[in-house]
Amino acid sequence: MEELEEMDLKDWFASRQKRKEIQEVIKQPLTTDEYCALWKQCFQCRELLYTRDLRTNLDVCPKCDYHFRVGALDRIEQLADEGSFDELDADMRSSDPLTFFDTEAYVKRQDEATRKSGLREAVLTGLCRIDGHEAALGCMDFGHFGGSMGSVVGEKVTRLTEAALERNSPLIVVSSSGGARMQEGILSLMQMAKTSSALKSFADSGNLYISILTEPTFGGVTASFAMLGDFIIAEPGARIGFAGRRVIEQTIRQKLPADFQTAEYLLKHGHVDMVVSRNKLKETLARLIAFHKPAPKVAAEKKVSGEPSAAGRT
Amino acid sequence: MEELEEMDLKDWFASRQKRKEIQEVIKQPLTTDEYCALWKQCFQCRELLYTRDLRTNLDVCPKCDYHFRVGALDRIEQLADEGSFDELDADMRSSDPLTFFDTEAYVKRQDEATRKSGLREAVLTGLCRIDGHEAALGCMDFGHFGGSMGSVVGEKVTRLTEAALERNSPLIVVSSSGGARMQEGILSLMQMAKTSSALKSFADSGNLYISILTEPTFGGVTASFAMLGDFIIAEPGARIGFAGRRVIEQTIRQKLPADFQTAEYLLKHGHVDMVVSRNKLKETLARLIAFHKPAPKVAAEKKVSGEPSAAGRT
Amino acid sequence: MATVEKKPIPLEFEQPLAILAQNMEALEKQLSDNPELEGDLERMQDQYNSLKRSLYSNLRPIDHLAIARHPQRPYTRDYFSTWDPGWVELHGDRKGVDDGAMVGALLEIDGIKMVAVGTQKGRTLRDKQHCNFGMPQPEGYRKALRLFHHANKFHLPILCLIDTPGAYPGLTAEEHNQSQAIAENLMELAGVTVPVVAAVTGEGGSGGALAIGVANRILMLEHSVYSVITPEGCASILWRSNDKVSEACQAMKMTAKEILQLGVIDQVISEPLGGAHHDYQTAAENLKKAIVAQMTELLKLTPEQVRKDRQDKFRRFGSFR
Amino acid sequence: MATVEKKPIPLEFEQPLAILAQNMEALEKQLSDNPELEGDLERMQDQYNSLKRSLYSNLRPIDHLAIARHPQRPYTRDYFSTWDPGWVELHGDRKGVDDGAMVGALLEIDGIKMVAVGTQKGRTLRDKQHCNFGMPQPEGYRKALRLFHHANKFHLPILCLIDTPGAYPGLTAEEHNQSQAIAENLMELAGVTVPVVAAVTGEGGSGGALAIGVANRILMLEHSVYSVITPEGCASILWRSNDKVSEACQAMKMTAKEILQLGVIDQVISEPLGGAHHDYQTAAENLKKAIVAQMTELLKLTPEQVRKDRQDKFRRFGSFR
Ligand SMILES: [Zn+2]
Ligand SMILES: [Zn+2]
Repeated sequence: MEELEEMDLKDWFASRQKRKEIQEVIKQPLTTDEYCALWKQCFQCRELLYTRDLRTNLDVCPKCDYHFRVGALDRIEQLADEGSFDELDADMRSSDPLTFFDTEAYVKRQDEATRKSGLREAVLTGLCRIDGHEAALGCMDFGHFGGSMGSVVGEKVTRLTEAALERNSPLIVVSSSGGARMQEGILSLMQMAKTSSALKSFADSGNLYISILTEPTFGGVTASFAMLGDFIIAEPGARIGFAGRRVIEQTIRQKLPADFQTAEYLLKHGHVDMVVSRNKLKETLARLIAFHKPAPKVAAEKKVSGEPSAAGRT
Repeated sequence: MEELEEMDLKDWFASRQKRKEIQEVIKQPLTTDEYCALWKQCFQCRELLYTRDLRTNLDVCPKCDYHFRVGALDRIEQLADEGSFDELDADMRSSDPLTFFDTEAYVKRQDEATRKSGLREAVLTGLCRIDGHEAALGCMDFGHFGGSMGSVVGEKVTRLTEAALERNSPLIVVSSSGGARMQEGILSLMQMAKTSSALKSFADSGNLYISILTEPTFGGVTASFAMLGDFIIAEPGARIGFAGRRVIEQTIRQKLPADFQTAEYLLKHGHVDMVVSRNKLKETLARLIAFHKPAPKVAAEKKVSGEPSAAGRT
Repeated sequence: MATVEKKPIPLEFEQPLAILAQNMEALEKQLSDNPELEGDLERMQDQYNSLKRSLYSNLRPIDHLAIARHPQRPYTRDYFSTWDPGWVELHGDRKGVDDGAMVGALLEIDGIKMVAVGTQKGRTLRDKQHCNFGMPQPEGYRKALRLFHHANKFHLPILCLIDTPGAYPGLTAEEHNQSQAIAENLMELAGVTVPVVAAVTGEGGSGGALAIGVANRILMLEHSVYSVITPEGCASILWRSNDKVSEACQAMKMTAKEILQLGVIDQVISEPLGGAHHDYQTAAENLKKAIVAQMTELLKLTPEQVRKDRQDKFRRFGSFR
Repeated sequence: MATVEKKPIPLEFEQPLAILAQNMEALEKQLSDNPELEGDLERMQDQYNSLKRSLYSNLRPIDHLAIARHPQRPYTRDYFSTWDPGWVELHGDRKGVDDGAMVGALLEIDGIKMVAVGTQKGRTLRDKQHCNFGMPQPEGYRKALRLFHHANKFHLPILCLIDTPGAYPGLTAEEHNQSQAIAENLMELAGVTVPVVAAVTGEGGSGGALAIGVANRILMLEHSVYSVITPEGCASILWRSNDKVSEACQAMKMTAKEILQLGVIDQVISEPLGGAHHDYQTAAENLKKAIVAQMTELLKLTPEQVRKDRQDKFRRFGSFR
């Protein structure tokens, strides 16, 4: 996947489409690897699922509704209108401000992460349309470096927020993260403040921000931009929290409830507005965006009275 | 005390002062009634206290710090600089909007309340100075109709708030109330909204409001202006809450903690900024008012830089 | 409509009517065998109709209370789903609790988008427990407050449906500062710059009702009640007796008509004969029309005007000399 | 000062110094009987001084961590009461909790009135439990937020003292939405229009520290530390070992000097030799001078400028290509 770094996102989608078509044409006996690629077992109900069916169902188990993790590219495909996604800051990459080394150098770990995920960083950001509505969309990818937030994730989310503000577009961020990226030390921590500060200006502008929490979202991401949405939506079964389950168990020395930190638990405890199934997510976003859209100018002009702007929108 | 109704507040203070002087001159053997007037037993520690000493100690038991209830007139004397209190709306009285009758007519109960308390209504409001600082001061009196809030209490507190706003004075309200006055029905309830609405405008003006909760403060008063202070101060031992202890015990069918709804319990549960002893109350108010006073003009002019108003006050 | 409409359960004061209806039913069954009974049945029907008319046109305050509390009375969720079958529910105070007694929603009614909150009593036992019998905890009021701020931010008008015995008088409710939750709502709702319309659909119980009732326009359904304290509470304090609830109802002037006369509310919305539980659709339709009409008027005001209109309204309440 | 200053307890890396001091003390006792030992004592004193200098000028990151966590290190209440003996404490989140781990105050320092908050670790065991070892619950952050809004309303500058291992990782802390509490503080503190000065006085632990650290100027005491995760957490995740804490300290660059070099903070405040716990007065005085100087500068800005200054500062943080 080395060449992927030189490819832009649209090429990637195109080539994947091509690969899909080729797969459908060639019918030959399967190798074990191919068999494994074609079938996937549900983590929850253990059902054996045909990979293509699973994809068609947006990576949701049709039997038990288990929501598989979704990468940033697939997520964009699921949410953005076809061909509408225009990526921002595609080339931005981490540097190594601390020349960090644990059992391996940070730069080496970055390369590994890219090889594994096919992505340059743990978030993809861009402008797109959702059911025809313009929107600024950021999607995190847990598959890249555990979705951890370093300088690049912070900067890209901040720039996306600024881009949305500039265009008076709604902002939508799909989070999935293990937390801050330790390898960038204090600079990672500061990304929490940087993104939140940008969101303060965005909130003051009166534009709409919808945060979507997906399996898993923890630490510095939850404790900053992910919890600051005008609406906060969680995917079914997603685990979301500040501290990890094990850390808490070690601290309080008692067992936690089985559903602790699940989306449903959060809903019960008032943290999120709603839990929405993945196959309803796009239409829900579209509905919320439409609901909060200022009335078009023509409607305002149609008003009989010459009084200034109405306090409400019809 | 019938003639009291025709007296204004300053006359009352003056005549009391005279009475005090007379008492000190005449020394004769005491009747039982006189004896009872001279001595009072502490409700908490059972100590027998010399009434005059108790008064000098602001009606706080010198042995166990029990805070006796204080009427509105005494409270004003304790808090306002001598002779500075200028009463507002002294003549305002309840009407009887529902022609309410339970086992007795509301109008009759009003007369009884006045006979008992020597006051026209359950709150006295006015402008005064506190340690030299101008302030708008309202003091409720539990001794009048259980300190209940009807139209007059609501209107007087609202007008006091408006007067404070007009003068950019700090607003101080000492609450003591059993709740809304049932005999004025829905109009009593609306006083909660009326006072809170006035306080919203006051808050927007950036002026300081200090609410003081004293034994006892409950129901509609707690659930409106009494809980809306920039600072909320409670007197030691005062019982403060929304619902009464008995109602709650009947509802949840379990015993409540002994210190439930006391000032100290509220402090522990984060409802109030501080619990302040009565003999520190005036100096605390003065300190808070001084702390939040905008810097005098001269200080601002002394600034070297020609830049507009500083973000902070020195 | 989410709830199946069942045959209305008769209230105590409706017993004569219920007995008559039973008799008529019995008579009807005999009719095929005894056609001569037709005349009797017709007379009974006349008798029934006139009794019904006289009964419902001479309701005592306590009868209104009974209708307002009728277990089949339409609740907030029933209205929301009648008006906008695709309504979006919004949960939670963001700080630890999603109070079932307070429902939050995005609604679109006749093309008007709004943020709506409403107290919810619950229908089944389990449901009732989840909703705490319609008595919000402080967190319920804070959920409403969060949505008021949302509405204000996005210039969406606010609708509040009120049907609650009152704020919950419990241990943790007090610990979590029920008073502050109510007081803050009164203050913040006074200050929003979008139109607020409130409707008492059942019980308007004290500060717990008012906490979502600081509105530009306040409506009451014909048989709903609104009072400073529950009549039971009033009777036990003033009469020191649990038998005097009817007297307390009478004395407090808590019916829609009386409160309109006192100038506190703006409009009484008529209900189907016998009460909203006899015909959800009509009740919902009547209320909807009034809400839409009031909202439409208020939406013509500027943000400053709409806030001033609301604050001026409450500034006037009171009676003194 | 509220706390009595005791003889400093030596840290592990200070053991050679402590042994030398003990020997000197023993020698001193023999001095009256054996005056010829005077020369030995002088030599030992020289040795002690040079060891002390070399020890404290070559501290490893983990040594700074040990000093930052020293049980006798001055805490928030010590600083407040040194700077303003009549400081007024403000309690509570108004919603059910007064978190002992977060202290709120009105302070007047050198004539500058300010609202101050700070994490507090606690000195005695009982005190530590009350303060939850300096780890705030969500309600602690909400208390701070309430005071930030108070400061903003009354145009008072804000001071934040940071000394916390981090936000508390507990069951109810999660239930009450620790993430939201921190996130909201980050957002709201970014937006206030009054000057904000923060100082890390001991441990600056992760998001729990940053939640009161979005300031125009950030100071760190010489031996304090500030990190994205505790070094123990970092070691256990990256090295999968509890023995690698020193390596983690080193790798994360968490000392005041390193963080200054990374451009995240504005000033390192010197401490008395060996650490603030050797001399509270001097530590407090040094910190006070810096705070007053920074506040004085910031108070010259307009509200809009001071907010922009803060937002611009955080906008710049990050390293990418
Ligand atoms: Zn499955
Ligand atoms: Zn006593």
